[in-house]
Amino acid sequence: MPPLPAVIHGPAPLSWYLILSAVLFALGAAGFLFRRNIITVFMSIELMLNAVNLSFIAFSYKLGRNDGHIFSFFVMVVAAAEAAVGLAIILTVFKNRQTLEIDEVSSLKN
Amino acid sequence: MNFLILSLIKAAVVAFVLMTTLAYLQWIERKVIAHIQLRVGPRRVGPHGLLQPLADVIKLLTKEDLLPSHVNKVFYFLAPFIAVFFALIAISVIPFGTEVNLGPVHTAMQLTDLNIGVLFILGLSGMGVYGVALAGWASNNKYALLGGLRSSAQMISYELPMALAIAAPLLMLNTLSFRQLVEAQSGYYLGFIPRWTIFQGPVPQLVSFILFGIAAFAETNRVPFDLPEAENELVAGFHTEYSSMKFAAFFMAEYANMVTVSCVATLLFLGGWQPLWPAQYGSNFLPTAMFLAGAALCFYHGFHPARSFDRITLPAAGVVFLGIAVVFLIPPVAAVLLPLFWFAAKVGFILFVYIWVRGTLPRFRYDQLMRFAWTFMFPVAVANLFLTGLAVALS
Amino acid sequence: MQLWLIPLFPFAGFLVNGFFGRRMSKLAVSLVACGSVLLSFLWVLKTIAALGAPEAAYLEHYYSWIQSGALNIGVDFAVDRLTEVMLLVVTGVGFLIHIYAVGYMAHEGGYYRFFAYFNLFMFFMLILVLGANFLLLFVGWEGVGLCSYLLIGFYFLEKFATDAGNKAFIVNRIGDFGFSLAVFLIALHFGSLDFGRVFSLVKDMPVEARPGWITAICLLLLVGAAGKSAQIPLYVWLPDAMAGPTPVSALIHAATMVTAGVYMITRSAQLYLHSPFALNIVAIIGVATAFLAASIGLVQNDIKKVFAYSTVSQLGYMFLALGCGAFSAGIFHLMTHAFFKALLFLGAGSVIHALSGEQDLRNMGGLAKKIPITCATLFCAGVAIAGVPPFSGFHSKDAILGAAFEYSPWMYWLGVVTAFMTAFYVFRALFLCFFGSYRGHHHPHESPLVMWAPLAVLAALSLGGGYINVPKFLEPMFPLAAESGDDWTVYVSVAAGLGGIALAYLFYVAAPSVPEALAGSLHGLYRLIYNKYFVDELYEEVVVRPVVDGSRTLLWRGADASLIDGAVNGIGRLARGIGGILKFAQNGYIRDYAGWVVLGSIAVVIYMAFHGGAR
Amino acid sequence: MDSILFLIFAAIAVGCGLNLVLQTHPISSALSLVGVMGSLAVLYLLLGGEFIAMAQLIVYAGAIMVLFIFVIMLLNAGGERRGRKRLWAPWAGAPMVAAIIGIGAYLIQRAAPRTAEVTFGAFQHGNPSDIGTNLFENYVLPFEITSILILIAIVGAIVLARKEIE
Repeated sequence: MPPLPAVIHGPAPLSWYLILSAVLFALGAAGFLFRRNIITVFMSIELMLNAVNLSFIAFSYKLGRNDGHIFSFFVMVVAAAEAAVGLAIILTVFKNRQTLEIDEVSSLKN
Repeated sequence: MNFLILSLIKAAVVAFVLMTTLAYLQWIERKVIAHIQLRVGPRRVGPHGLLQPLADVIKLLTKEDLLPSHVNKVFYFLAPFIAVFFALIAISVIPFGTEVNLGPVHTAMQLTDLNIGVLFILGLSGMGVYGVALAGWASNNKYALLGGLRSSAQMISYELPMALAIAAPLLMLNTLSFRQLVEAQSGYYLGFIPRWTIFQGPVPQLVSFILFGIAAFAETNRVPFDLPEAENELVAGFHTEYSSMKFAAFFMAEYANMVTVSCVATLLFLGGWQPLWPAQYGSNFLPTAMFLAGAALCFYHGFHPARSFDRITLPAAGVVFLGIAVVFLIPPVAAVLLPLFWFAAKVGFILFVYIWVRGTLPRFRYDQLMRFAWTFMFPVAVANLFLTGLAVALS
Repeated sequence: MQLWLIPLFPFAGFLVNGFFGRRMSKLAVSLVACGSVLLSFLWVLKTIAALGAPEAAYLEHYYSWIQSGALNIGVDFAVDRLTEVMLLVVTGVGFLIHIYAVGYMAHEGGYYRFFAYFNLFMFFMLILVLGANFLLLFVGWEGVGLCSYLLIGFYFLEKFATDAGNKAFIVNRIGDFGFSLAVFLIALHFGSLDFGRVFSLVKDMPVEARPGWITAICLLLLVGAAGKSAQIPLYVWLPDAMAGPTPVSALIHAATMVTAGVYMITRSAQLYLHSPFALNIVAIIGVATAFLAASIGLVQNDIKKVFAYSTVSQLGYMFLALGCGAFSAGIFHLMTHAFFKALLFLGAGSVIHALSGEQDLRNMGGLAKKIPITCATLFCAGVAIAGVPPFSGFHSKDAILGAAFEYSPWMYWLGVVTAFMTAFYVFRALFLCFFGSYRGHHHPHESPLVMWAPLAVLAALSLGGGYINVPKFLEPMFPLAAESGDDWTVYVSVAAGLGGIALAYLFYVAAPSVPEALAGSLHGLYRLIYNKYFVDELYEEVVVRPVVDGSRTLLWRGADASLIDGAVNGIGRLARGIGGILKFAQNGYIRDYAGWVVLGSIAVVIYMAFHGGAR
Repeated sequence: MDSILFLIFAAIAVGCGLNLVLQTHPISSALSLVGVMGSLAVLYLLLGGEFIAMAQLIVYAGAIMVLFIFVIMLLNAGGERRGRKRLWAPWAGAPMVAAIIGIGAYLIQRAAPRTAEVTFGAFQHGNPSDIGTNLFENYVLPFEITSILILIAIVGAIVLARKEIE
């Protein structure tokens, strides 16, 4: 690692972006594991998607081509579709069971 | 650093002008509505109530800032700031005129010329919802909540037609930077029909202009789409629980949004600062003529005063007008002022339409609002976009 | 140039009529349908005006469709002289028939459905004509086949109509199978499907180099063409196809679609020129079909059936021309035939319309006074098809027969006999229909303007169309065959045509008793011909029955029931067994599932870290 | 300069992400997610992705998250209660997440070349015209398919949301 001031002033290493994306992804996974509110879980999925987008963009910077941008564009589109359907499902679940606790929606069992 | 200083100066100027505009816009609105309703409107504070905005500001500043006990503190405080922030920051990409070169300084009449300015505006208008929605939610009050819900649904719904309506002229002019947009609209057909987007071939964008106007009304929560703050249904909608400066913040945000949207409409459809008819037919002398007329009017009324103090005020105003009229004749200054004048004139016209509509139209019912957005505006916008695309592809 | 606009207009019409037609007024539907075809006709005119008579094909590339290795198939349209002729015929005649259909279908149910299919057909036909490679040609080919199926079975409440539709579809499948095999072979041997590339490659081969696979390709293409253009042995579907509404018979089964085979063979002329054997087969099939179908046509009593067999026989003529190497003559006859055969069918339709549905010649007669315009136009078509100079049929048929004589005299003589029979049965039908006394019990009425206006136009075309010198126009692509020095061949064929007319007059106007007597004396032959040589029955016995039985016993009971079902059930049982074990991991809590996922991802990451590619 | 900006916004992003996970009330999580998205948009700008940054603002922050907040407000869902279920995942969660971060960071540090550095304005292909060109020349089919996907999603959402519970 070069001395600190240089780090602060110079351009940021690409690896920082990738690490940030890894951290965000891990945070999303953690949210998925820890939170019990369906909506929050859903949002942590979005967080993971965002993290992946970041690494897409970073890599396409590295490669000098904008295909990564297009992938993340598609990710956004899919996320939009997913949000529409998912929120509709959440609405129906809430109508049916008056709860957003993810553990109480466990009729998959048996 | 020179750039930094320049930008700071410009920001200060823009902020000052914008704030005054907002304050006086509200005065103008009250006046116009009053005259539509055959009233007089504010006229106690200052001549013709010209100092009314100042008084309002002082009142709002000095009022007690109530903090209801049942609100969610953080978001309750955050909401007005979000609203104002996104309302004001949008102005930073709006160009008001051509480049100015005053001696050593060469700069654009614009804080920054993003090459994705239009997208930037769209994004901000999308973020603006949060202020309203949060305010509604954080107030922890059913009227406010309903207001917030309505506004978020309404804004999402009208984003689409607005974006599609914006896309059509972009398709023709093929750029996303406001400055280039305006430059692409310069020139005249047959020497006198301006090549603004609403007249320009292959597809004159009148339809999308109207669509954009309607969607803009909805985006800014103005009559007839002001359901989020419908007085007679939801006390004051999302800002029911707000008082004094926070209330003023929402108020300011609404007016700032109006101004921004009007500017965008002007830049996208009305050719920005391009004059209505070419200079060789004397469009440059229009402002002078107008101010001269104003001065003449002032002098006339000044010498046949209705009230005693008009004998002083009106001639004074007349002198000011004369001065402005003269200023518009000095070439170097005029070069700067004329574009500003045309831009301001168009924006002012749109703002006047805002007020006019408010004075005229009733409010939509909520289901009508949604049906209108999804079953009328959206298909029309898509069809218009499709036609434009086809025409551009063929030409 | 925007060639893509040409097929786009009918497609838009199809979409509009197909989706909203049910709610639209009949006027709106017909405006959309005819308007779209008119637009594409005008655009064709504009295109041709812009291109003039191109020496090389003008090509437009839109989208690269399939890229696999060396093979690169794009969506591109091309226009050369041949395409120009085809475009004019398709859109022009198509437009006229659309207008006619407005009047003819006025009282039918499913009005919008009919026009939606019609427009869709135009779309696919234009794709077929414009496509610049075999795959696009095949797309259009299948598309028109589909539309033909839909339109033959238009009156889907009648059993015979749906049966006819199925018959057409299945018989065409055989042909299409051959065609697709041919396409595969071409892709295999040339590594491309673009006309330009393939044909230039073939051109570069020395003429004496005649590899067997070219013959194979040609024969397979011929199978396809025979299926689509109703040649022996696959012609059986066309007569039944008359179950559809008459405009369909006119547009699809006379003017345009059935000529697709001729177009396709002409298009791949370069290939055929390298396989004289295949050319010979084409000629034989053509002349045989011409003769056979004409002979069947002699005795049919259903007016549309007569014209249907006439179509088959005329297509035979075209194939004869192609087989003799006179491709331009074939296209020439394709055009004139489009004129007069469309006219014949439309006229027949107008007669049927006048008699409100009566199709049997024996119940007609004496209609000349009742429906004069139809009568006049039909006789124009008659003289045209009979090859009476100087009308259109004469020129094209003369070109074909001349080429045939150069190729082999006996084919020429067969052609002459066919010409004689053609003239005979056409005029037999006309005389039975218009002369003598009315034997029916309806009240004939002349058709409305929208119906007889197209008739008039087509009549003019089929009279004067022969002076459009297509062979000259196509010369740069297909060099003209050497004119046969002695022109007695021409006199003979003309004499045959006139003789046929005269005989028909003698039989059915002068001495109406003769035909019955003749049929009585030659009873066996008459029955044989009247029952179309029992070809349908033959196919039933030889092809259909074995296939049905085989599939019932072998495929269904044997393969399907025991083998496939057994496998499926086995897999199912296996899955259930495994699931029984795995189900203990299923506690129904999403977050635990997520936990498993995360664990798995960690495992992957660790693997990457130690033996992964990330170095 | 770049690294200062990066550090600032990375800090904001991580902070908001933590907040998302730690807050019990969905609306706080939603807002912190918006924060993450905003800062990510800025990082995209640093990486030269102008169009994608704006799309992030418009689509994600402007539309999707508003939808979330709308639903949260509509259901007026409160914070979480204590869970009664005994699951293994939450307990194993923290170490697993730590593992992901650690190994990921290690991998990246090892794989990414030291020299690769991000300077603002070095990447020039992120403007709308380039994206559009690439999208409509090489990615037409995926694009159309996503449009179909969106259509299906709309229909599905409507069907689900309209379903009446009796």
